[in-house]
Amino acid sequence: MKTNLRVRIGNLELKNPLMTASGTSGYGDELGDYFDVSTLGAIVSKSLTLKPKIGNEPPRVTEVACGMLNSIGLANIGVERFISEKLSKLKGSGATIIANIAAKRAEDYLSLAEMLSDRADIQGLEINLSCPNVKEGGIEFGSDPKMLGTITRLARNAFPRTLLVKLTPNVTRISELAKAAEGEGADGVTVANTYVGMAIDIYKRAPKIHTITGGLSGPAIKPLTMAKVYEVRKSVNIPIVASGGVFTWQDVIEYLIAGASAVEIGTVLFAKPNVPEELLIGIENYLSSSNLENISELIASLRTGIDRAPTH
Amino acid sequence: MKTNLRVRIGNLELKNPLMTASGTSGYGDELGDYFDVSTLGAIVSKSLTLKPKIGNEPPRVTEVACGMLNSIGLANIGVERFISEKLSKLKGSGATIIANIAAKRAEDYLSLAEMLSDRADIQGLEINLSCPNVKEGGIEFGSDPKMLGTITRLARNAFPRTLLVKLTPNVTRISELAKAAEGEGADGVTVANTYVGMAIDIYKRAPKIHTITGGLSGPAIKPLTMAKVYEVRKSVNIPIVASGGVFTWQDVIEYLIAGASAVEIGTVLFAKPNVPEELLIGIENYLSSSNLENISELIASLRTGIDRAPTH
Amino acid sequence: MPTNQFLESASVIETREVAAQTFLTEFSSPKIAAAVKPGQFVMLSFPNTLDPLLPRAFSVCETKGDRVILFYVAVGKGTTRLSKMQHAEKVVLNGPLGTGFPELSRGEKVWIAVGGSGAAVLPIIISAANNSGASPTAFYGARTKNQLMQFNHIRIEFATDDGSAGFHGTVVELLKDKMHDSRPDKIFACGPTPMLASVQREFQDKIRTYISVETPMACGMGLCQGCPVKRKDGTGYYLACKDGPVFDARVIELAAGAV
Amino acid sequence: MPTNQFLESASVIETREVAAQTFLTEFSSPKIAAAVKPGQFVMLSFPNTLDPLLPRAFSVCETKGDRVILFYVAVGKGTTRLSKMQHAEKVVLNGPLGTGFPELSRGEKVWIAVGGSGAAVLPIIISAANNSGASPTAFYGARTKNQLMQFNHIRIEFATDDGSAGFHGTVVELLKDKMHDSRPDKIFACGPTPMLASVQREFQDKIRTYISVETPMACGMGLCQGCPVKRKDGTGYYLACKDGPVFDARVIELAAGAV
Ligand SMILES: Cc1cc2nc3c(=O)[nH]c(=O)nc-3n(C[C@H](O)[C@H](O)[C@H](O)COP(=O)(O)OP(=O)(O)OC[C@H]3O[C@@H](n4cnc5c(N)ncnc54)[C@H](O)[C@@H]3O)c2cc1C
Ligand SMILES: Cc1cc2nc3c(=O)[nH]c(=O)nc-3n(C[C@H](O)[C@H](O)[C@H](O)COP(=O)(O)OP(=O)(O)OC[C@H]3O[C@@H](n4cnc5c(N)ncnc54)[C@H](O)[C@@H]3O)c2cc1C
Ligand SMILES: Cc1cc2nc3c(=O)[nH]c(=O)nc-3n(C[C@H](O)[C@H](O)[C@H](O)COP(=O)(O)O)c2cc1C
Ligand SMILES: Cc1cc2nc3c(=O)[nH]c(=O)nc-3n(C[C@H](O)[C@H](O)[C@H](O)COP(=O)(O)O)c2cc1C
Ligand code: FES
Ligand code: FES
Repeated sequence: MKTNLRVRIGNLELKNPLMTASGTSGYGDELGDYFDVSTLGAIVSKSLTLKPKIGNEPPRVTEVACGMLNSIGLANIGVERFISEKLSKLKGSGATIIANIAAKRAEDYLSLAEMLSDRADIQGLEINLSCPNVKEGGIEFGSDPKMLGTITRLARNAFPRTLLVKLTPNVTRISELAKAAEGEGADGVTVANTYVGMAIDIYKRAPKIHTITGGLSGPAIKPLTMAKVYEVRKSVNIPIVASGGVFTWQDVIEYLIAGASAVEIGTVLFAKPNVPEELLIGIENYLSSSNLENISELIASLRTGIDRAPTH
Repeated sequence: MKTNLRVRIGNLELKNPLMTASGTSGYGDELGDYFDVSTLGAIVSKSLTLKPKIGNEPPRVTEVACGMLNSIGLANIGVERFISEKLSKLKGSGATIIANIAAKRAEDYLSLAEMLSDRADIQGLEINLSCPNVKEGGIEFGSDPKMLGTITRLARNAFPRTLLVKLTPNVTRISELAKAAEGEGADGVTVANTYVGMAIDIYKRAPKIHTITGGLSGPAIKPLTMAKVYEVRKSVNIPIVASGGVFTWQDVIEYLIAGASAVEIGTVLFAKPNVPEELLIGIENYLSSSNLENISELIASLRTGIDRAPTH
Repeated sequence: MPTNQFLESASVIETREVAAQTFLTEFSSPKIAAAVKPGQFVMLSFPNTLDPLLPRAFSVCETKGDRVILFYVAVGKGTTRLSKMQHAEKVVLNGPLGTGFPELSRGEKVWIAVGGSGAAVLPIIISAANNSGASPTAFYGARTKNQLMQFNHIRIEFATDDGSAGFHGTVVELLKDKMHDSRPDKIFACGPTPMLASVQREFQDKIRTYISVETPMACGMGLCQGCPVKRKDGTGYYLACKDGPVFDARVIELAAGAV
Repeated sequence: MPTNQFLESASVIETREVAAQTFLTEFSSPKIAAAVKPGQFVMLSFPNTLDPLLPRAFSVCETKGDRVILFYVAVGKGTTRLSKMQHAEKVVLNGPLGTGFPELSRGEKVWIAVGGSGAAVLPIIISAANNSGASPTAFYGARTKNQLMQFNHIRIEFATDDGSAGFHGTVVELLKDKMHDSRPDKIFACGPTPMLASVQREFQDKIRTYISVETPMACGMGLCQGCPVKRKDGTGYYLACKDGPVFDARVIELAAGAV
């Protein structure tokens, strides 16, 4: 049986639901050494800022149980060098490209969206409002539905193609953020960025990450983000891109069932840069052995059956 | 070198910072088969309600990466049977006893606190406002500083000995809850309960936990709760009891450095019911090899040195 | 406090594949070996790793002197890992746990029906039954022949869904078939939930029937309240790990395909 | 796209303990063995477990035909686990990665100073140096004798802090001592950060000095930006995994005990 893996987010049709997660695949250059990046649904760039950023002081990464903490500080080459140095090579590899942007002022999001709107080879824009590492450019915008709405509107007006808003999970009710994004015209929401976490070197009695706290990613966060995808699915109608702890094809299927239309893979690439190959095979096998021709039949197909509210 | 492990929370002096976490050691009966429970700082009971509760339908537990989800639904024998059937046996074992209580109405917290205040062998009360499984009795009270304050005040007026308020981590800013508890006279805050999580059986396309979402515990949450302990430490002056993912003595030390005065151990007991023995040895060895005579020197001793805020 | 539960660091003696994806592992675990009764189980955990995190439940299959033998089907990461453990590697065993099958008395006729990983309980029941002078008969069902295993010295009547070995049909059909000629005093059953439900339905009103249930467990010792089994009288739940895993078939309601 | 980086499932041939807590493991890993240059590294990950989760960085110590040999000190869970792996068990190696030591030309005199796990790079540098007709001398420092290992066929001058073997003092003091008699064209150094800092301080202005740094790494291949090394010119950071791990000592600032 031939299965159809195509999914649509706004006007963009992805050949399959696998995307890379921003900041975990650079600008796509290196992954080409390990597999054919044109087989992905899309590649999402490292968060781009107006000016290049050198990023935070080391240490920037540390391993914790089933996850890692990072505080990169948005180190990136800036939007201009991305366009001039990286884009055409990436395009040449056949990849579908989504640019992720971050800024510390609302008007900078607008400038970034405008600069990228001219480049038709940038098929989507993902707004990072949720990076927990960078005070003003991250958590502050992303945890306030109003600010999030404002920036979504600015980007929406400037960028004609697919617009994703990436949400922070470090809030009481993520669905309120999702509704704000939907209300201002986002084509989809990415659920979610990393969780604020911390680890201490008990011999130095010092934080293991220079900025004291960092963002937790990896399998540890999968159940948390799964619950958030499910929460958001019940409150908005636009597609959800899930991001958090995908390591196996089973994880991809789990997110689709919970309500995601596509899935970003991040931390797993560090250990298995060619993982998309095995994920795609796994997804296809699962669909055919479940007699599903179309991946859309799987999306949000959770059977909750009877009323499962607590009984007390 | 003889080290002093004593810590104080309100008027209660614990012989060391190790407590069991509510709901992970029953009423203390079973643990006695594996080690001497009088060696613990304290035993915290399963959450007690006014009437017995049968709890949620199965499945109630499932394993996830470095953690587990549970949705027990506060199954417990009720406060009266706890007092009549369990208390004297527990007391006989030499344990220091803290009763954990939960309810779905504010006035029930008051009744529970009153019933337990008469029993001097209950040396502390921990208020569970944060169980994510039970709609009204859990997350609703616990995520609203006002409701939390009201209940803290009721319990404070009724219960003369040590009063702990256990916070939910499923909020944007846990320190606001901690401040509310402190403001109404809590002797300490427990940081924190479990995180809302979800897992799906991809073959049945059904939730792995009957109530769809459950509470995530275990090592997966340790970096998250560590960051919250650190956040709370900066905003209140009362002692913090850390609860989340402690598996090794290193984890205990890490929480103390981050700012906790005591630490609850939960999920680890399922795999290693005698783990307190090795934790105590590890803590003592660490202290003596660090030339610390008194465990209080360790508490909140994180060296953050230079300004570690993100650089841009 | 006197206790008959132990937390033992047990070293692997050997592992053998005995049927499709099915293994026997022998451990040195003297305290548990001495104390365990038929139908009781151990919680097995892997030291020095967080993956898997929680202990896994296994019925004790057999004891030999100081040794505890487990019989299991490699279905997930714990059992797969176990099946690859080499001589002298260590696990931690917590047990014996739970309430097992009732003791048998001299002359009592017991039929033991097992399926899948439930076959684990056969050897230990048979040897206890023989010791007490009872008269056990073993029935063992599977989908197909290569999932079955022959335990040493035990006469077993097999049943396969596809007829590739023994009786052509389910183990419950085999029991019903045998009932035409004779009738046991008790039935013990251990296996997948649908099989247990069928045993319960067919025999609970006629013969004293005991079934050993499997529910997800986090602790195995009553700490977590994670293993409820519905009481038939509607008053709530038993705990599989303390009140069970073996129950009189008349007192519980099996989950309707829910787990 | 042509590539000279490979992701290979590599099976363990054997592991030997060669000094205190120090091991050599030999893998079958033909593609990496054929491509690796001195100072380059591999990222090693354990399949089928989430603990450890991230790959670990190891300099390639030596190659023998199809084989890649790693030399490491068991300091944490990854290295401890590796040290217990048995013949035929598999890991995944990603490499060769990074920018290694510069190629040497005929007749060039190079002094190689190593300490701790940095000794890993000795054999591969020496054999490349010999192949190109350069003239290498090896210096190896440790706190005490039982932390040192003797690599086959390599003449090494040892230094120990406690004087229990070779020169009594640090490897840097030993180098300074030797400088009275002779002077190399280049210095290569690999070891703990304080040792590298001392090498940098003493020699960077006199001799072309190359140091191989260790920073925490998540990916090892430029994906994560997790491995910054401060540029001396104040314009930001290099990435240890792509621009390094080997750097001209003059261009970087070593973390002041921060890591
Ligand atoms: C009292 C008791 C005794 C048991 N005795 C045996 C025995 O003797 N031999 C044997 O092979 N198995 C036995 N089991 C089942 C065994 O515990 C599970 O198969 C085992 O936990 C699976 O672990 P895993 O890591 O390999 O699988 P996982 O990776 O954890 O899961 C694999 C699959 O098994 C399911 N599963 C996990 N745990 C359980 C569980 N406790 N019950 C039912 N399904 C589960 C999961 O949902 C999943 O579908 C027993 C279970 C109980 C409760
Ligand atoms: C380019 C490079 C080459 C290396 N080559 C070798 C080698 O040939 N032989 C060898 O023995 N080691 C080498 N290392 C160091 C090695 O990667 C770490 O010792 C290893 O990651 C520790 O893993 P673990 O799981 O055993 O320790 P963990 O449990 O992860 O940590 C143990 C301790 O080591 C520290 N640590 C962890 N990772 C690193 C790291 N990357 N750098 C410094 N400290 C770390 C931790 O903070 C902790 O204190 C190299 C590192 C790099 C970056
Ligand atoms: C090292 C690292 C760098 C990251 N950088 C960014 C970033 O620049 N912009 C962004 O939106 N998300 C960033 N993220 C978050 C990831 O895109 C992803 O949402 C998150 O890691 C959860 O997915 P995972 O568990 O699959 O890694 C980063 C994550 C990691 C681990
Ligand atoms: C099975 C289970 C039951 C729990 N029941 C309760 C409870 O009744 N009351 C409560 O306040 N917390 C309860 N908790 C939360 C724990 O007390 C603890 O705060 C949490 O599990 C985090 O710690 P851990 O990671 O060490 O388990 C429960 C946790 C588990 C795993
Ligand atoms: S498994 Fe924990 S109470 Fe039964
Ligand atoms: S380790 Fe990831 S970029 Fe260097």
